[in-house]
Amino acid sequence: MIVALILGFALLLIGIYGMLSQKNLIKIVIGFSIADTGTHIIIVSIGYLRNRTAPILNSAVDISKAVQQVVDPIPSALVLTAIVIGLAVTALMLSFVVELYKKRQSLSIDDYQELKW
Amino acid sequence: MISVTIIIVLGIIMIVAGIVALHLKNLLAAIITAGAISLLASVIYLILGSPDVAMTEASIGSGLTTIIFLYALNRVRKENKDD
Amino acid sequence: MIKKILIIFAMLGLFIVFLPLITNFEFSQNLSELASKYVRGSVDELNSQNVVTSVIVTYRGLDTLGEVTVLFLATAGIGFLLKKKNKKSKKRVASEILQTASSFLVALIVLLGVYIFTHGHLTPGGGFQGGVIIATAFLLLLLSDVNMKFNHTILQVVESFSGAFYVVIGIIGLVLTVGFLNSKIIPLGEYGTLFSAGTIPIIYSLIGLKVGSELTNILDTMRGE
Amino acid sequence: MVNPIYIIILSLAAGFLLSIFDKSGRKLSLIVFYSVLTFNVFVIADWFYRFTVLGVSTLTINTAGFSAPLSINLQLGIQEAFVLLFANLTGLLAAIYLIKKFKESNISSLVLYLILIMGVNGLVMTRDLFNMFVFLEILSISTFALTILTKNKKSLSAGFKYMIAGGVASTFFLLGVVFVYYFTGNLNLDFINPSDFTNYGLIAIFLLSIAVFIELKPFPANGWALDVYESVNSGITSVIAVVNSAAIIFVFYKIMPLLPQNLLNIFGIAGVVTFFFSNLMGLKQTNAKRLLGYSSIGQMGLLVASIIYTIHSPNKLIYLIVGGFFTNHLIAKAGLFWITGIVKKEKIKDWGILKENKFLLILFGLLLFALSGIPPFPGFWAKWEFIKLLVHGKMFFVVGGILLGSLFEIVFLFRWFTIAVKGEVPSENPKISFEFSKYFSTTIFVGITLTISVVIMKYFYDFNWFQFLPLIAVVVLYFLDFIPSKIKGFLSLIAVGIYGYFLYPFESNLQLFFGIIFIVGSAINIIATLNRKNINKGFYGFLLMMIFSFGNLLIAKSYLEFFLAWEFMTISSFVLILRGKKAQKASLLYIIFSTAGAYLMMIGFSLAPNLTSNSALIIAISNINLPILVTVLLAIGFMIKSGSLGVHIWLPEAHAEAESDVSPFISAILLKAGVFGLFMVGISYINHVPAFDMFYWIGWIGVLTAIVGAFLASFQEDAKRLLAYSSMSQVGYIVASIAILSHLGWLSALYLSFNHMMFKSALFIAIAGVYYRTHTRTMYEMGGLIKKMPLSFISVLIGIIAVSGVPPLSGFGAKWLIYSSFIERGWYLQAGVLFFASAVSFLYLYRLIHTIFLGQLKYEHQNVKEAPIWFLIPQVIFMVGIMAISMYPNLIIQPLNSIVGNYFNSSIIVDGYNITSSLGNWNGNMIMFVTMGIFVVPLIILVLLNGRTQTVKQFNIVYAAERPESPQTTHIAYNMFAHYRKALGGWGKPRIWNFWHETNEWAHSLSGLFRQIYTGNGQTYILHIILYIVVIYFIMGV
Amino acid sequence: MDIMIKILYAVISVIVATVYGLTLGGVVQKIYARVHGRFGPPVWQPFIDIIKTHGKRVSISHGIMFYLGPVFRFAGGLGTYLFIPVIYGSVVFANFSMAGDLLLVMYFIFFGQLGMALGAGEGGHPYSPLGIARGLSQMSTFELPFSLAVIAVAIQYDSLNITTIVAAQQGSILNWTLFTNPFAVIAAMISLLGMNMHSPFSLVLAPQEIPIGPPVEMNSSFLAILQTNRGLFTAAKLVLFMNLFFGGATNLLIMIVKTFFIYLVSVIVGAAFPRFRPEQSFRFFLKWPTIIGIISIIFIVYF
Repeated sequence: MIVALILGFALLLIGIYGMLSQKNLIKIVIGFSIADTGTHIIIVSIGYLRNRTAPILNSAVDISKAVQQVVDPIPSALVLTAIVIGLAVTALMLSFVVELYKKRQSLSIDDYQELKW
Repeated sequence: MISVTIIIVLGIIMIVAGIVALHLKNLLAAIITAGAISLLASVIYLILGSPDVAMTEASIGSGLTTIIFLYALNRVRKENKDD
Repeated sequence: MIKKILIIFAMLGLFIVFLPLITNFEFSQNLSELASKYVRGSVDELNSQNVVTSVIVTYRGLDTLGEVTVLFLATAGIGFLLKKKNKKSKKRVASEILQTASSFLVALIVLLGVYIFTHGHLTPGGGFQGGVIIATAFLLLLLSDVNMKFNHTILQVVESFSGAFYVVIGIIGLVLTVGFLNSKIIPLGEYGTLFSAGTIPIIYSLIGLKVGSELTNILDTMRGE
Repeated sequence: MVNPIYIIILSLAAGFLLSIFDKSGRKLSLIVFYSVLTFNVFVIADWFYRFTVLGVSTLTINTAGFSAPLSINLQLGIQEAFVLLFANLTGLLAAIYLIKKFKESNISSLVLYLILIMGVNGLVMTRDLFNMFVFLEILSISTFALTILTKNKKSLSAGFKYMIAGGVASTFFLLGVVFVYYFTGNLNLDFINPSDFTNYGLIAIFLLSIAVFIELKPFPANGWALDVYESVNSGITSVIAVVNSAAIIFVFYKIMPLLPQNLLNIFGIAGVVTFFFSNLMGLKQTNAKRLLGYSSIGQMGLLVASIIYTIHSPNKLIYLIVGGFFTNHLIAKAGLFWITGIVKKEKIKDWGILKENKFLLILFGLLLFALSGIPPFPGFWAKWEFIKLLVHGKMFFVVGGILLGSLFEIVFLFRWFTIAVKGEVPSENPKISFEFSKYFSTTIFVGITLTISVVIMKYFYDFNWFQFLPLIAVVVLYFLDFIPSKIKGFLSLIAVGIYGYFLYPFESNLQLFFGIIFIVGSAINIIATLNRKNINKGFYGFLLMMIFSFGNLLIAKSYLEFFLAWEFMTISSFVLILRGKKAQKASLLYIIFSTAGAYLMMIGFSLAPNLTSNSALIIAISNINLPILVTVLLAIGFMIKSGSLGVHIWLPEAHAEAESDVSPFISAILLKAGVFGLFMVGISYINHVPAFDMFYWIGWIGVLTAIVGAFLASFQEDAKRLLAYSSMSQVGYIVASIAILSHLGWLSALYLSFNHMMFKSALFIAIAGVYYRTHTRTMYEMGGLIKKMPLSFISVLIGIIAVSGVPPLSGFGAKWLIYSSFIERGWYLQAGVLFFASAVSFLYLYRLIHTIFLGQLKYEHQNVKEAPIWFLIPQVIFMVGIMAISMYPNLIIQPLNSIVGNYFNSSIIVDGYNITSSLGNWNGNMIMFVTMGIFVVPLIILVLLNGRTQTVKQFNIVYAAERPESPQTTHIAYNMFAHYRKALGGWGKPRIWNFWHETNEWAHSLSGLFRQIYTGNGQTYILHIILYIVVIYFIMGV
Repeated sequence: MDIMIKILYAVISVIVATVYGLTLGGVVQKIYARVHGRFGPPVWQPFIDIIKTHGKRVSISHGIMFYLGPVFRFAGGLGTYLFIPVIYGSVVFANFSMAGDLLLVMYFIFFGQLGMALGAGEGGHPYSPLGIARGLSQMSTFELPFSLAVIAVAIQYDSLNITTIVAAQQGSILNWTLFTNPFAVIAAMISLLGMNMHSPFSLVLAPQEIPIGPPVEMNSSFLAILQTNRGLFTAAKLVLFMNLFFGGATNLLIMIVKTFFIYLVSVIVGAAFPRFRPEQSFRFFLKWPTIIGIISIIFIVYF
């Protein structure tokens, strides 16, 4: 499903663009999250095979021919992990944002440049 | 073919939503919009034959993440109000 | 200004990097050899309907253990970062109806969560999804009662022991010298039923509990006081 | 034998349960925590032992009851075990270091830390790409969270930058992983066939590798890392810099087989670029931890480059190079970060505090030396072999980048070191608090690095104890340091004697000759050091180290042995110079120039053909046809050491600022090491004369050194500085004479070397005595001391007569030989310039003796006494030596004639005391007697005729218009040759000094310019990363 | 016995040279006076001076080095002279020239200067070091052209042995270095002006600036020795120049004639030019004579 792939890359680029262009810390995290979603869509679409069903071998699928009937389970498995990890990272980032805001009362990334050179 | 059309429609909505989310001044709205992207993504996963992923994305990607975002925003605002 | 131009360059560049991946993309017609083995093995060796679950819990069990760990780390990290403040906030009382309704709902939602993670090997979903749903239940409680306090000890015990048991199940495999996280250490059961697929349902249940408690913890911490 | 997967299991279980344990008290959780970390170390150590000693084969661990690629498998081989051993050990020691923090802090910190270490173990062992991603995330998230172990604004913002950078990198890694799966249908490294990546399939591998590479902090996409290093708690920083980096570099190593060659090349260059630029930017850094950050990033670049460029080498070499860089960087960096945590001074300029704490200073010094790649530390061997490898591969740009980068590193590291040793103690918080745990970890690491050094020397190179001797000397004397200085001095004297005895049977007389200069000269000079009072910690250790390395130079049998001795010599002399009161800048200059020279020599030796015989290098080299490039490089290296014009600016500083009894060693003996080296180059050169007559130019440099040195000496106000420039000038003569490459020329060079050793030792010791009594080196502050220190005066008198070349003393012999050889060779203009230099030398010689000993005695010196006996003894010995060879020049000319006869046909005829060259003759003995006669006769006449002479007191100046009041106004000494300087006009400008000064300024400006890219803005850092990825992609050009 | 005869000859040689040198000084004083339009002192005035100064009642020493300074100085003069073969072919005037070559002589010149400088230094008078500083500086500058000239000579005759050099110039006046290597001679003669410290290079003794210069504190016998030396040393230098550049001498008369004219050159120049400032003097020597010296070497090597 090439459309999904394109969509995934588009979201990835939008997310990265958001990270690069937005000054607001929360928006940067939003950008990261969008990019993450994009990546996940890319992964899932890689695993897709035309006209096949989900890799759940219940009565709807002929078990002996399952290999010809289901989509690739591996990307799905990977994405599952990736989503959870994405959540973890996003949550941690947000807690950093909260703490940063506590210290300086600003959400602009430009205000956190005391370390340089 | 139907699925492709759905994906295209959803995709366009998602991309627009993505751009909008980044440009909204209102953070609350931005977070909700970003959450919507995830929600739509889970529909796409369903179409792509990955119900597991769809469930996960719906619950974690759009649900929990959005809530955490909102909590974070809430804390920031509270911090602001306190001072 | 220079930065803007550079950003545009960067984006253009990335676009060019990715472009060949899209333009040359071809969907394969058949499953890869590895995937085929998984599909077959899920039925033949693990007795699990949901291939994704088989892959996640057994074949790539180490990943999943890591995944749980990541979530655990995030919980710990957030807890470490956002230390509780003992500041009293303005009390806001939610309506009684909402509170009662939510208590009722919580039980239902938790039940749903449990269903999802125990049936991970049969239907879509599993420990993570179930865990999230459990956490949602507690979220409901948090939302309905702002002053709600969780018993952290219980949360912690659930979290810790579910994690530890997960590891212990893994070790059993090692002790029986069939390999870490082997799910065939108990009988595989009858295909398509709840008690099948070896330790997969057990592990998924533990994951569900762990994830549920962890996420609840995260939510509680993020909510702040 | 414990399955290493238990490391993961146990850490996880403990991690999960730790918060429960904590309910019953922190003690229990701490016990669990440290036990698990210790368990990890032991498991891996056990495996490492099995792999290395017992030769057990690589262990593969399958999970889930399936074998790879179906399930994820782990692998533990010798490489994994090596990396993990150090990672776990560092993890444990860092945890011990942080024990106080862990006691106080939230339990989460322990959990995070434990799982971080687990993540590293998993990351290193796993063979599955996606599993790698998971472990990478475990590692990253725990690290992110731990960055705020000490929570402040800085660490928070650094942590955030780190997170978003890490997030971007892992996104790319993930993309890479899935596309690898897409192209190969596999995720297991062992089952991925690199040839599956056709054309755009390479993008998958590109994404994968670039993500790992970004994690390795390449320049310029590494601003986030620097911020982390600067702001995060030292204990955690050490983990990030060392443990994390070790794991990630190993990931890179694991995926390397997948990478196409051109990408590898790009990464190799990028590594070198990183190394170069981070060290360049380190130049301007004033924050200690950020400085270490720069160094750390640089070292990672070097490590990457070394992995890439050694890939096709034999295993042993890879272990030595990569392993050497790896352990060196790891240990030194961790230790240094820990020390920054102990010292708690952000700014480098406040590090003078360290000298209050000798033990910590030693640790600091050792780690710093290790980091700078100084022998015997592993980095040295790695660098030596690596440069050799690169040179053989003709990768000269890479070599240049690495060595220049190393030089920058030397500059800032040693600047730091000199500040620590000599800097001012900051007024606030002038005490370093003591925490046993912190010291413990650091000490263990220093111990380990020393052990590894010994292992390398013993097992990789098979050096014998003689080569170890300089080190042994330091160690032994370190343990004897409680003994009073005098006794140590005597012991050292005995030690040098025994050393000389064992050294003695030389293979050639040239070695014997230099042996006498090095060993006997040193021994006599040691007598002067016996004047030291109290304990003098460390002095004799490094003195012996220096003397033994001189000796080892003579008997070195290979390039490496020679270079090793050379480096030992440099280091020991550096430390000795640094002991001087204000020697901070001087020693820094010295080490910078020496290192630059050493690097040139390193390249030179790498390019040199293999030795064919098993003789000492100085002999073996005669059969070796050194390419012209090698000759040039080696010659420059040696000329830097001998202070030739252009690279001499270290020389006056070092001589002047060293302690006054150290200066004679530097001038009289250390400079001769360079001379010895030049002889070595010359010996090869004369047997294999190349097309390009390089020694002609060396000759000119020597000549110009002589004249410029003489002029510079004439304009000094500081006695030791004057003598230093005089040494420079004299060594210029020697260098020029060597460059003649004729019998007479080498004869003169050797003769003058010997002479110079004697008279310059005597002069420096005499000045040392004067300084000891008057506490000043500024000559115009002295005067009239002849009445107070007559013996010193005589010594200086004889010394300056010998220097000036006035007959009848031995100096004339040198002059005679030199001019004869120059004219004979046809170097007429050079001879003219030398004549001029020789005439100018009278200026400074007279100035020296006049302003100190003659003229008006200062009031404050009315009560000074003669120099102490310990200063007088060596002077007397040298006086006797000078007089002996003046009167009986055959004593020295005969043996020298036979030495040089080995290389050239003799061109002089020695008949009795008469020495005849093709141009003229010289009869030292007769001159002596005639001179004595014509001196004594008028003296007797005068005494007889002038019996009524009365000696008057000071200020009774008969023919002055007024009776002078103060010695200050009467003693003409300040700026004595002002009119000469005026006459020289524009020629008198310190152009060379200016040149180096400008070079320095430029380097620092560049440093300042480049580091502007680190704006501190996290977003900019992300932009850097993205642009870096794009640029590398385009360079790779799929 | 051989050595005793040698010493005897040396003593004779020295006495002759000293007397000649002092007389020459007197003559030059006379010439100076006449040029200036005065009558001038008698030519034997130097001898009178020596005796007079020696006879001074007060003799003051500032220390051992001060005491030895004049001795050094005189020994330097003696040595310089004694290492030069004065008259070609003469046994009496061969001195100790077999002990060394031209280089020895050149370096022995420094012996006396250094010793004198040391003695004067101990005197403690500010003029002494001032004068010495000037003297040493100037010496270093005129040594450069002189050494270039010497090198040119050494190249020309392929020897540094003075006797050999003289021998090579025998036969015809055209064999003199003056004609075979004129540039070297010019350079050396300019150097000689500096060596003799006549105006315009009289920096050291510079009467109006630092009266007398280094020997300012020297009195009685010390001064007498210095005055004696002045005669001997002048003679030595002139003989050296004569040997190197003007064909040497085969008998005493030729020597006297030649050296007189050599000396006259510097005297005439001295009478004609006022004194340089120190830096002018240094710069002068480092410029023209040096260039000429280099030309002389190029000339002799390539032509």
